[in-house]
Amino acid sequence: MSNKKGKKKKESNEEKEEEFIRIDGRKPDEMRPYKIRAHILRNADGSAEIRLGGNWIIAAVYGPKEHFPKFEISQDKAILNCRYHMTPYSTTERKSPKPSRREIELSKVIKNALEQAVVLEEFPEMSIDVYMEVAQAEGSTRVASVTAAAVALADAGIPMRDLVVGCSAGKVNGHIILDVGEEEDKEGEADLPIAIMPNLRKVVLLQMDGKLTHEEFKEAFDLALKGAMELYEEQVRALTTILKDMEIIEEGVKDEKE
Amino acid sequence: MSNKKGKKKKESNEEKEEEFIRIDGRKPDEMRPYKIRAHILRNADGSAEIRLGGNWIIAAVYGPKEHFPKFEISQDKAILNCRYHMTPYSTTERKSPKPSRREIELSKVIKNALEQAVVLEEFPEMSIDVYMEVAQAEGSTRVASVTAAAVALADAGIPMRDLVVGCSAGKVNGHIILDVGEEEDKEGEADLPIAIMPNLRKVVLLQMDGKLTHEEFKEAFDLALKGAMELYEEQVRALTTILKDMEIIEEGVKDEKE
Amino acid sequence: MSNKKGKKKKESNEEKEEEFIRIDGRKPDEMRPYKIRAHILRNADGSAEIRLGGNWIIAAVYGPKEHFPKFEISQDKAILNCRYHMTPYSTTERKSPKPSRREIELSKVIKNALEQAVVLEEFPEMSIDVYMEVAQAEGSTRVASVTAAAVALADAGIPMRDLVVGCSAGKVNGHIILDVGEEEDKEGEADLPIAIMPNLRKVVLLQMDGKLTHEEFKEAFDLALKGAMELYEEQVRALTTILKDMEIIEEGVKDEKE
Amino acid sequence: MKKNNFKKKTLKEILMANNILKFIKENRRLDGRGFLDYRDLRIDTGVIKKAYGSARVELGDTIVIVGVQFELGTPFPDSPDKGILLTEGEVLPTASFSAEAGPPSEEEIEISRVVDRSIRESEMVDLSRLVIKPGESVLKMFIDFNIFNDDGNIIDAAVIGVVSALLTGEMPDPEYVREHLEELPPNNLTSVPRIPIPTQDFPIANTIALIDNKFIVDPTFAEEMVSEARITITHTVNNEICAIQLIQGGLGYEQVFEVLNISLDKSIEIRNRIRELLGLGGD
Amino acid sequence: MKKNNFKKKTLKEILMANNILKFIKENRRLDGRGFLDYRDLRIDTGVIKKAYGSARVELGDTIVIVGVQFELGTPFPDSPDKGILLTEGEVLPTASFSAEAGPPSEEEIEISRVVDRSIRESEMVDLSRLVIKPGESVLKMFIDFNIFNDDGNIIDAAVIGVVSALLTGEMPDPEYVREHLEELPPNNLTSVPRIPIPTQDFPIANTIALIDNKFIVDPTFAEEMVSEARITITHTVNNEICAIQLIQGGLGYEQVFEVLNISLDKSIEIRNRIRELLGLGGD
Amino acid sequence: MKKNNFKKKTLKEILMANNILKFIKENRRLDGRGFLDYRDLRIDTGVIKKAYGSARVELGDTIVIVGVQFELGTPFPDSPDKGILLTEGEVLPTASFSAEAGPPSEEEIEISRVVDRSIRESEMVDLSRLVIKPGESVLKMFIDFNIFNDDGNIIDAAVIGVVSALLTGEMPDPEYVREHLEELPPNNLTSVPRIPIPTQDFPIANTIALIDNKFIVDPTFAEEMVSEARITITHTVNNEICAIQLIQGGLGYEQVFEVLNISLDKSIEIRNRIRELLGLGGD
Repeated sequence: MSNKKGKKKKESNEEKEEEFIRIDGRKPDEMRPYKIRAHILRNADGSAEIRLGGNWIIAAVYGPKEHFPKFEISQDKAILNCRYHMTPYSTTERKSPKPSRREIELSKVIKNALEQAVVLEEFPEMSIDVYMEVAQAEGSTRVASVTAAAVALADAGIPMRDLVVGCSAGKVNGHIILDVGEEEDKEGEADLPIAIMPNLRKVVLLQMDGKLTHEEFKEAFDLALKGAMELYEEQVRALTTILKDMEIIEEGVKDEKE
Repeated sequence: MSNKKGKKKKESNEEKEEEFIRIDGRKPDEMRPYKIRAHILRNADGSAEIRLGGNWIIAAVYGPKEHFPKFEISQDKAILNCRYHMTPYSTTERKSPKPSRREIELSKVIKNALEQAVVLEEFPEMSIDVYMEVAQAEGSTRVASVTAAAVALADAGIPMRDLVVGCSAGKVNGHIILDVGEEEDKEGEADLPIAIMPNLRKVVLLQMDGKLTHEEFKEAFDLALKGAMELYEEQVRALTTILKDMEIIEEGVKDEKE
Repeated sequence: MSNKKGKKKKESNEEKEEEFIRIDGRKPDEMRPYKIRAHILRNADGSAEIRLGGNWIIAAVYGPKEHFPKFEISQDKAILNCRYHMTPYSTTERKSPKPSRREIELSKVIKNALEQAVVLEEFPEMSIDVYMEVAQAEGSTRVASVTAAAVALADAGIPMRDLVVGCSAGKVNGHIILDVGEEEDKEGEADLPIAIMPNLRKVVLLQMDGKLTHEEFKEAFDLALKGAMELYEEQVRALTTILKDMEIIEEGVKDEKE
Repeated sequence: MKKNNFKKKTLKEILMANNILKFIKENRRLDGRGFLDYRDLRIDTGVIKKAYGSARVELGDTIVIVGVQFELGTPFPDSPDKGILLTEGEVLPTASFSAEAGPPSEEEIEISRVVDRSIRESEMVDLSRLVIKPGESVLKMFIDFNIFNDDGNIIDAAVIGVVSALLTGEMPDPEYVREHLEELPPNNLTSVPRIPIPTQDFPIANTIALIDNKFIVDPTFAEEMVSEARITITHTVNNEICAIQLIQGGLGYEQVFEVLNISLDKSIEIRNRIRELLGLGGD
Repeated sequence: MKKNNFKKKTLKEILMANNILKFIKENRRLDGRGFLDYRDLRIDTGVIKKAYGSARVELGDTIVIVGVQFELGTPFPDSPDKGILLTEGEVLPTASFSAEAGPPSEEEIEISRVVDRSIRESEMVDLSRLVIKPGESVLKMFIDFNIFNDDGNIIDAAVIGVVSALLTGEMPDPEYVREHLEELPPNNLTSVPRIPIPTQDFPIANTIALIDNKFIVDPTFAEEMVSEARITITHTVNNEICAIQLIQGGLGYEQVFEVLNISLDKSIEIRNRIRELLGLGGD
Repeated sequence: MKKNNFKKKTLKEILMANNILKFIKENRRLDGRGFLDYRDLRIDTGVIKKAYGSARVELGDTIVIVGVQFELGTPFPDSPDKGILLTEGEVLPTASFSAEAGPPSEEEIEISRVVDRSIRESEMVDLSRLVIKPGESVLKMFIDFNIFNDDGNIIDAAVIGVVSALLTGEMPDPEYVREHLEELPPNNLTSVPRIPIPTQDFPIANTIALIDNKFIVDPTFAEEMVSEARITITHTVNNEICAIQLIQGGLGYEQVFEVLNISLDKSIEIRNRIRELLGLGGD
């Protein structure tokens, strides 16, 4: 339905950015509303929840802990296990709870992203488990998941070189757009999910499908970076809130002791 | 087909128990014919067979024995493994030999029942395997299976606090009945399988589905207890027979030695 | 299509052997063209490739090497793992890459054949892996596979009591034939795959299906032996070639050193 | 984080378990509740916009999310005039240190089946209203529940979640589907107008644990770890029992009737609490 | 029970294995049989009332139960005018200390396939008589066998069980099914009148083991443990070979013919014994 | 063979890895190549006579075989006017000491999906030409690739193999199938006349590894073992990017553009090399 609108607007580069209105009413460089909350599950060593538009993802971290079975142990660093998983009701058509090939691939690229940040060398022979459960999916779940997972790791007190934060850009009706929604992913011409370590300025997750010229790629990449930096602020906010809560609790504990 | 008969007979509570005739001609509080034989398989450490109406179930016990893999070992008691399994030809429609969710659930509740009776503390770091194979199913297989399994455990010489014996009651056409048959399970209003430790007077398996008032439950529960006590006599008979056989053999051995 | 030709020729036993022409133009006792090459994969410890008519099979050997998991280890000899596997494009209809029951059975009988020849006692607590991948199948793949696997084992320098070489015979339109092709297997009356240790004169793989009289069996068995001895020459040729190559290389190394 | 903290959860649980026993012996509970008190209950419905019905339930620190979805299906041969109801649940690996990813464990299968029986046997959903064409085409209702945090008493929380999702949920109008079967895109019911799910009643499951020979309701994860027996009983609105599962341990004959009475009382209390929270009329 | 008894079965087997070798060297067998003697055979048919055909076979202490069942199915594209025959077997975990629950092992798959080939290649069942509508609808015959106790020579016992179940079994009348296809409840053939299974002949499988270079028939579990080679040969009623499987080890060229001759003799003997036990006319 | 040789491969690799680092620091590669040089490429097409298209590719010591097959299928509901394309790959256990038999590992799934995306997103195959009857019947194209020997850079080799198989392959004539659908034997298209696969363009994937902060193309197995990062970029004939996968490690922001430029150059070079080897007209 957005096609008609989009095609009409294909004009000069400057103009289009101003005028192109996306299927959900967003401007090309506009994120969907988002919110991150840390420390939302009582049992996990660390946890976080992200809402990004209709996406709702819950991440939990267990560990570091002894690794089983023994013969898989890594002598010089911890093993990081990652699972990206969609609940059956997260999609319009019911999803079987059994991991699909897509979920296995995404678990693997997310693991690589987080491995760059976590100081695994501090925990030889241990393992750290990171679980991301998609309660509702609405496009760009993998970058939202890695963003929540990084907050959960920090919440668990796991030493990290930097946070990891993800965002996507894409191309729809000839326009480069930020934070690709579900319809845009299906109907659009390209999808570019990235995740970065924002302070170390490193890309740790990078995928693309569709078609982009090198120029379009640059535009999309820069837009995704911008979006990631915006979400990074939200990560920091969520963690600061928790830290304050903890201080209050700790002070309470001190008061009690004295 | 039993419906017509059943509905006609729905009269006062006292009368109905007298007059209600079940689909297979039984009275409400009548068991199907049954027979238990112990020590029927040569290889197993203990074994037993039960026939209860058309049900035919064979149970075997292996152990106590070393448990593998090592990291699963329990330091303070033996692990009890239980498998309730239906053969492909046990049902009218062929059953895949792969365990169904139903079989997995029943294996679990049967394991819980037997764990209450077996003195697992005597065999730390060991495991005991109990296998129940349903050769033919005709309603109330789970309680028949646990009944056979207890005899097989005793036959294996495994120390037990008490035997375990199971029986079912149910509600068909408004009547509370003992020992629910296959048709009665399908057409009836409720099914109540139980297993008990008859001397310790403990319920160790208790499930229900369908609908029962609290009064009906009490009636059904008492009926099932009565049936279980009847089957317990048969368990004892089967084990005594074996014991006598063994004594004869042992005496034979002694004679030889002398 | 060969049926017409075949039926016409059903005459006296002597004549028929001379005159029966097979579906692919072969004489009854004629092998398809074949070629074995050893040492074709760089990474494997040993490898070989066989082409037999349209069959194309690649075998690789890894080991001897430490066996995992530890509790499966054999104290007195190496464990031989064998996998016979068909690639998805090896058959006219696409084959799922998941091992079928047929592939599991053939892996087992091939393992038994190779176990007779490999001196497993030299490598206690170790394992040796043999992989046979059918890139294209055209009848008699199991005997071609075991033939290639034996060359790969020799190429890996694994000590063997003898080579193992396989060949098939069969019955088509009443004629006993050598080296059964795909169409002949489907349309024919019997299939007899064998594998032997040619110097120790032992049969180590023997299967049959279809129908054969004892006389026909003898004829077919002798024919298969003849075929196997012919392929054995090719095995030796392939290994000698490699040996020569190695010597050249080793001399080269010596020259360099001096 | 210190290294001797690595197994902290497990240790914490063990320490807690000791306390629980001590407390129960003193007729107290660690969190201050009475033996027959439920923890705080919070229900949010409509939390999954993509589902036809959904709910998020917090029972103390136990968190469950439920989603209800519909597909077209073929009825079972022995019930051609009934829709299909499928209930599946998983304890997500986020839920506790002992929960694991992978195929469902026997405990998870048991939980799923007890929840399924509670809903099915109570006849809460009128499955005859899910039929498109008898014997040929029916609506298949998937109820999936996931435990995100397990602080005990999963089954009670899951049943609360499922009934809340069903009471507030919708389904594709079978009438409409029947009339437009040819035109509908294959296996896509999103364009079909929706009607409320035809519910008739709602069941309540109550789990009771036996610790030091005392009965407590709504056990926590730690209380479950030290319980000698645990049983779940489901009641209909008419105070009939529609499902029982002795989950762990054994009970004396008389104790069976004791737990039945406790659970009946509690089922009425919790049913009213749900009505209140969902803004439904009381009885 | 003493703790040093825990691995008793394994030890017993090892001790027995030593004895077997000693005995065989002295031209004896542990149970007193001659090298070419089968153990006692007992056949009960019709033991599973729910199956169309069934048998329970005891060959010494080896116990197998066989059930035959029918469903409607679609023929394979390359044989539109033939019914479908599926033979599957499992060694139940009750059978011996080494049998395991779980997906079939490679040994179990081999056994199933050898039994399947024995039945299939002998053309015992006339599959053309299982057709409802060529290319569209046929009867699918499931033959399932289970080993309840494994004291060796599973394949011979299983083939005896399968042929006994088939010879005494029934099947849904394909004629009737053809005429009432529309009215029949889906996948439910219980109401269909039955006719005998159309069998033409019956195969016999004979397993021969090589121990200390001597051939013995009908090996026990313990004899199998020490055998150098083991081979199964199946013969038709016309003394044709219809299946061979070298299960273990290797044979000299001449030994192949030796085992063929032994198995031919034994196939005639066992076939007659089955006829006798089933009350069929001898040849 | 000496016993200390048993883990020789692993040791060899480790030693090689050390050398690689040393060499790269000295701006050299162990096999003498420049940082931006591909290894020798050899392509044989039509190697699998049973397949509709096939190729065997050697890229240095990496060996891949690709087969393309067709079946009849039903289109996906959301694309009724498109044929189905399925790409699956496995690293066979023959390929290296670390490859394993069994279900595909997460690495194998990733490789398959990257190759699939390279082909799919480039729109190399005109899937609209695979339709028999829109919404009802289409050709299903299976592309299977297997790594027989893994000396690194599997993805580039696999994409070269797939495009070679597609460029030289055939498919059943959909027109003919449409007209003879009733007469065709079920699921057997062998009798159908063939036409070339309708390809429009062909993509090239280039994998670039980062070692000691230097970029190298076409990494060997040993180079992959020591690389800090590895990325695959696929370009269309119009120099558009159609797939990216950061397979391992991380890259600085500027490095992303560096690898994009390298891969564009290399894609043009390799595309021309393929055209040459397959005897197609250059651009």
